[in-house]
Amino acid sequence: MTVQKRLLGWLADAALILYFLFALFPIAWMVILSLKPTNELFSTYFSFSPTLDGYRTVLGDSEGIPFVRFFVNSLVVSVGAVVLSLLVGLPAAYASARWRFKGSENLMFTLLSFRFAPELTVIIPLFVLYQKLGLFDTYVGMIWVLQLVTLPLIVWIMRSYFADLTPELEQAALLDGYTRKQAFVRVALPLVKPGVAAVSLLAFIFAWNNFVFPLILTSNEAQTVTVGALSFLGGDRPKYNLTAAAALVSVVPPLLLALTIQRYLVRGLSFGAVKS
Amino acid sequence: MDTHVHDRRRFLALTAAAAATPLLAACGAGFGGDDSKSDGSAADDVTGSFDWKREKGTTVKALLNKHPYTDALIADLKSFTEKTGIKVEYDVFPEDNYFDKLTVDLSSGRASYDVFMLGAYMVWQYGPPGWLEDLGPWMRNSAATGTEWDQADFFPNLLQADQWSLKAGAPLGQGGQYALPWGWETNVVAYNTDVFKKLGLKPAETFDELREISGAIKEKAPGAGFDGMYGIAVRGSRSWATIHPGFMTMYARNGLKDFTVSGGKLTPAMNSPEAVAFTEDWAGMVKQGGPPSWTSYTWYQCSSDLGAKKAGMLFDADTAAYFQAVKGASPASGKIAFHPGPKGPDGSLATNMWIWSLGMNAKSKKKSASWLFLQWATGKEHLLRSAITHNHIDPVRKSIADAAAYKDKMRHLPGFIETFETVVDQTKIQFTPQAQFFDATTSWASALQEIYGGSGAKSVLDDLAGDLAGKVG
Amino acid sequence: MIRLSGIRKTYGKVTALDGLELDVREGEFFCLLGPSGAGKTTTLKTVAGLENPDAGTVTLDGRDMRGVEPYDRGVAMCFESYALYPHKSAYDNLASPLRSPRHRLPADRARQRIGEIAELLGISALLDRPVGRLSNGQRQRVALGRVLVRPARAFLLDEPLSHLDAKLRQQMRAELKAIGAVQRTTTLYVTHDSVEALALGDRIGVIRDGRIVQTGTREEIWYRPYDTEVARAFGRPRINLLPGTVTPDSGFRTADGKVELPILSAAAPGTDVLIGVRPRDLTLGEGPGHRLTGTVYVTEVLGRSVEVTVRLGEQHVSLVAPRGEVTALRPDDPVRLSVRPENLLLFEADRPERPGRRIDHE
Amino acid sequence: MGWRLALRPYVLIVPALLLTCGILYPFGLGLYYTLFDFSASKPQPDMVRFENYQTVFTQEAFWNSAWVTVLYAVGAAAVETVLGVTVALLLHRSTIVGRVLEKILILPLMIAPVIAAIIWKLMLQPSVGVINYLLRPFGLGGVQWTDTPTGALLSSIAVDVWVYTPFVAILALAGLRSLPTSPFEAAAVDGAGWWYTFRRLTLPMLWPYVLVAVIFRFMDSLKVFDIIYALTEGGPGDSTVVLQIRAYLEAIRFQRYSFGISYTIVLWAVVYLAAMVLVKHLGKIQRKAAEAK
Repeated sequence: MTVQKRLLGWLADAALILYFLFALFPIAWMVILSLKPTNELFSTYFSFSPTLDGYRTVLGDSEGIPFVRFFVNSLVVSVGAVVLSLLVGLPAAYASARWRFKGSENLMFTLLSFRFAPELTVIIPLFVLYQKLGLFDTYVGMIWVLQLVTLPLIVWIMRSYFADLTPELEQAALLDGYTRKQAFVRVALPLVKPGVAAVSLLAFIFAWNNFVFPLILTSNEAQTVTVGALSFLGGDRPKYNLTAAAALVSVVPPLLLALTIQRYLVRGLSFGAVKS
Repeated sequence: MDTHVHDRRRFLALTAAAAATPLLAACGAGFGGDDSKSDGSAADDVTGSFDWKREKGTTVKALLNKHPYTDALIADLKSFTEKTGIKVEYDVFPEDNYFDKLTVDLSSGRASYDVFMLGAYMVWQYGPPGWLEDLGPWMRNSAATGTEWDQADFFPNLLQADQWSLKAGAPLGQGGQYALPWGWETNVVAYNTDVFKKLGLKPAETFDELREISGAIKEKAPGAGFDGMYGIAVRGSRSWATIHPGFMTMYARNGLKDFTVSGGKLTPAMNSPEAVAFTEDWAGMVKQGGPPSWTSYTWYQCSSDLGAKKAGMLFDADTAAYFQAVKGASPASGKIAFHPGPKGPDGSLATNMWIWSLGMNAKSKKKSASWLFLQWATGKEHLLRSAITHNHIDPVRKSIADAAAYKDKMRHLPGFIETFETVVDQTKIQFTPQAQFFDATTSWASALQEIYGGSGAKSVLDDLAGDLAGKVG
Repeated sequence: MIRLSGIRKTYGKVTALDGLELDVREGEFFCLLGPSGAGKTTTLKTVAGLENPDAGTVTLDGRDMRGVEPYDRGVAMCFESYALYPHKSAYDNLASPLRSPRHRLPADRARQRIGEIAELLGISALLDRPVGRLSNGQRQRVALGRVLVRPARAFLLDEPLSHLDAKLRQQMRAELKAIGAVQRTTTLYVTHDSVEALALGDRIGVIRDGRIVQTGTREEIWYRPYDTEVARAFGRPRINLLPGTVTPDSGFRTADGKVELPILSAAAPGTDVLIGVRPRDLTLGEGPGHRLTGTVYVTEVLGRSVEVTVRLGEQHVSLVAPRGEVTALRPDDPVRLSVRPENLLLFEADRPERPGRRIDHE
Repeated sequence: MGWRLALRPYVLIVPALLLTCGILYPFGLGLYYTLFDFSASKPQPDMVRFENYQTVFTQEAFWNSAWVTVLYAVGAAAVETVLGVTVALLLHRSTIVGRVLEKILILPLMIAPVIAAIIWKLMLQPSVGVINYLLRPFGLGGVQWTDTPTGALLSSIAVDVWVYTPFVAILALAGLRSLPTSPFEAAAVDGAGWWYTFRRLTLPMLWPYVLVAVIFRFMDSLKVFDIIYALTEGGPGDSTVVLQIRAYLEAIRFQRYSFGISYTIVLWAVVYLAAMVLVKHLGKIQRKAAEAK
């Protein structure tokens, strides 16, 4: 390796570190905020008397905000939304990738366009509807509305995934004597596993972080962490330390999920995301 | 709808057919005039002698904003349930989004919440569509209201602030009582005593002095050991909430009006020559002595800057300063004093205010129980307890403002009680009531930002007035 | 027995099969030969039920297969891509049919059966490997094994040898033909390689543009090709085709008059024709039949024999001669050639829309 | 039995369709609302047909918002694309540093955008924010990040970039990892320079992957709400009032429901059209990339 090349390598690493400074600094700052007592929030920058009180307050459901319940709600609602989208979206993605049936292109595109529809279009009608149907502030209601977030993503990406998978594998299974359903479950599905894992993670994160839907469509029963974390800002003083602590606590599930499927994440998106 | 419209609708066949029912239901139930006004108040159904236990076993749902008053209320709910046998279920939402939540909820015409917190300005928005229960009949019905509630004990201007005849431009204090004052904030100047002492300053008595002092602090304080300190913190974000505290107070003290009313017609007055001059001065004050990045300033930034010793003064709600001033709350604790703020040219201390009020959903099916709750929450017993053991300050009741225990509690804050007592009688809603309040004040805030950014005050305010004339008039 | 009649299949604007007729007899090894894009794979998949024809009928053993699912047709297919399950081991790939509801065997019998097949194909040592770690040849054997491991009414083999190197291909060709099951079972074998077709096929079908052009034994195809394309498809070096016209005395003459040959076929004088002669039917030097003279253009050694290209006027012809006979030849040396009249094939001249058809003997 | 075969894809897609209808229904309802003058001050709405849309299109505010929205979306998508691809390229070298950092690449995506914006707002507050504090030694302690129209827009884009660059980077990295190696080996043998390899090989083959990310990001930032709402609320002046903010103010804060929803419908139409164009383009690019391989 020439000196010049090595130097370039270092430069590249330095550039990378620079980006990650930008990417990680706010998170580091959130950690610092979360460890600060409320009265030192603005008085100092890096020297303070660290305390876990912030976390205690958040997890101890004091301040009148049942954050632990919101946390459980978020889990139920996000997992539920992703699972439902997978159950419904995988067959749809598969069908539209395997059969060029009438209107499939338009159908898929319309489905995708929901992903990009402004939430405000539906929020008022949906509120009225939910009140009528008794879905307001329920898990079912949230899981339903989060389909707007998760379903198009899953269908769109998984569809390209299935399209990239040669149909001959399932055809081989058919000739081996398996039914179409068995061919899908035993052959196609295991092969797209990395894609399913990666896209589920993304869908989970987007569902988990959604703000407007839970804000308007839930109250105490089904409220989620994002709205919950913001609640700490109100009151006598803006308690950024509690908001930061709550936000960091709510990063834990997606983070754990991401670490579990780390080995699939990049690979999983590698051929899925492309073909339209 | 006529047949022509029907034809027109056919092309929408699918959505329309599916959609029609809920929409009409929503309109009918949410905004229908006929069902709410037909025959008197539900308060008339309450007869006999007053009884706290009348609605035993009922559950009332409350929507609450995250606030110290709320904390005090929640802490005391047990005693309400003990007293009445009524259970209270509540949802608490963050302040930034509280009114979005409430607005959507009320507009749906559903009674998901029986009672909720609101400000006096919200009465102007929620009242006309008929979402708010007129509490007058309840207050006047001795079978529904116990004598100890003592209506006369409220500061009259507060009670009046929640009364309105639902007609744009009609003065407050007439018509229905659409909410009850519960806790409030008057807008005054709080200042850092350290920096005032060090620089030899005295609280401003006129607006010119205020501007001068603001500039002086920003210029001199950083050199005098107050790192990064500027003169005066006032709100500046592009929000209706920017207008009502310091700005509207000073505006009113200068004898200025937002609208002029004649013959039931509202004319925007923010572009009167005097208003233009004042607005220019205000923007100039912010530029010379205000916070950096002022256009992002909400009360979070304003109050935390005062607490962090970055702001020499705060012209905002007295409570915002109070929560930074109490012991151990911030680096500036113990160094914050209160002052009524500059007087107008004619010596006016007209002050604008924010009232956290409690209202009742007109669609509530548990009005009697809800009224008991409102009565208790605005009653002497609870308010005194929460003023003393919690932080329910700026009492809406004279008896509490005068209570020795309360005064003792507030005494350590220099000037707090004096300031309160000075301005309380001149504090009222300084805006002209009208349903487009939020649109008007949001545009107003945007106009302020533009002027601050260097646009000519006259043309910006003329545009604003022109725009609002169409919407409000 | 496989019969396809009037099969049409289009994908959008592309016609894959255009009224295809095909008849594979019971127990026969039938080779379907054609260039890529001719519709070979579509034909196989139509038989297997993986593609539904737009029109026409597929009959297996006399039964109409319309609406019969692939798993109910009882055919086994080896895909050109092998279509091995990449997430499974070689053993599991072989076991896949035997675990299916259709062909299930008890585990011990399945193991025994897989053992036999692996033995037969020489892959016993590879069974535990994931298919990703097998060479192309090994994968091909596994794919074949998956076909053979289960009972089948017919085998459908799609270019199974095409991805193998030449030596392996030759070896596999021999092995394939030797496998008992293949000998007994109706087999439809698709290839683009005429040598493979000639070596393996009991009968050969030539497919082009979604239609069968010619069906026949290898002799029929070789000696009576339907048209110039079929003639060109078989035999390496390729058949020599010389353009010319039919003379009034029923002869053949090239434009420059350097080549004149008698013809046995009836063709109107003046017709533009191509005369075909396979390189191995041209003899160097004096021999029986007609003689031609020319000069050596180039020689190219093909192992024990040599391909000699000879210039006949403006035309070139190739011939194959034993190496010993041509060692002395240098470019531009004059040579004599001879050809037997019965080895001459007469074709219509190629036209833009279709290759020239063979003009039959009288 | 032929019809059963033809029907199969529909059968598989029916659950998704049903669910889509469940989603479609409130959309239809929203669309229907826009034909009325439904607002808090108009309790009994009348059908006004397309009057709301007429008003939208004749308002100067709409065109201002549309312009700001496009600026924001183009800016955010462009920066995220360039930065994301750069980061992916740097990570793709798989140095020790890169391998460690790759594991935490996704972190910013996990912070809810609204919270990210609040934290950024705090960090950018010149009086007590940590960024101005850290920049003080460089003489930049007094920068008022969000105080000018340009500054506010750039700051909002910066937060968007912070949250979503990992999304682009992950997709781009996935793309890089799936590129065939042989063309690169060939180029290396030919002694092609870094820049040539990048321009002629990496970029064309990577582009489809990146474009998917760009489409998602561009579409998503056209309907930005959380970040701007929490950071600038649309100010100063009207400089960051993107369409969704305007729609929010109209529909929820000012309670002109029909009118506010009309804004979102127009926005949706714009996004739909933009997506259609981009997806068509994507198809073309993919075909080209497939040929390149």
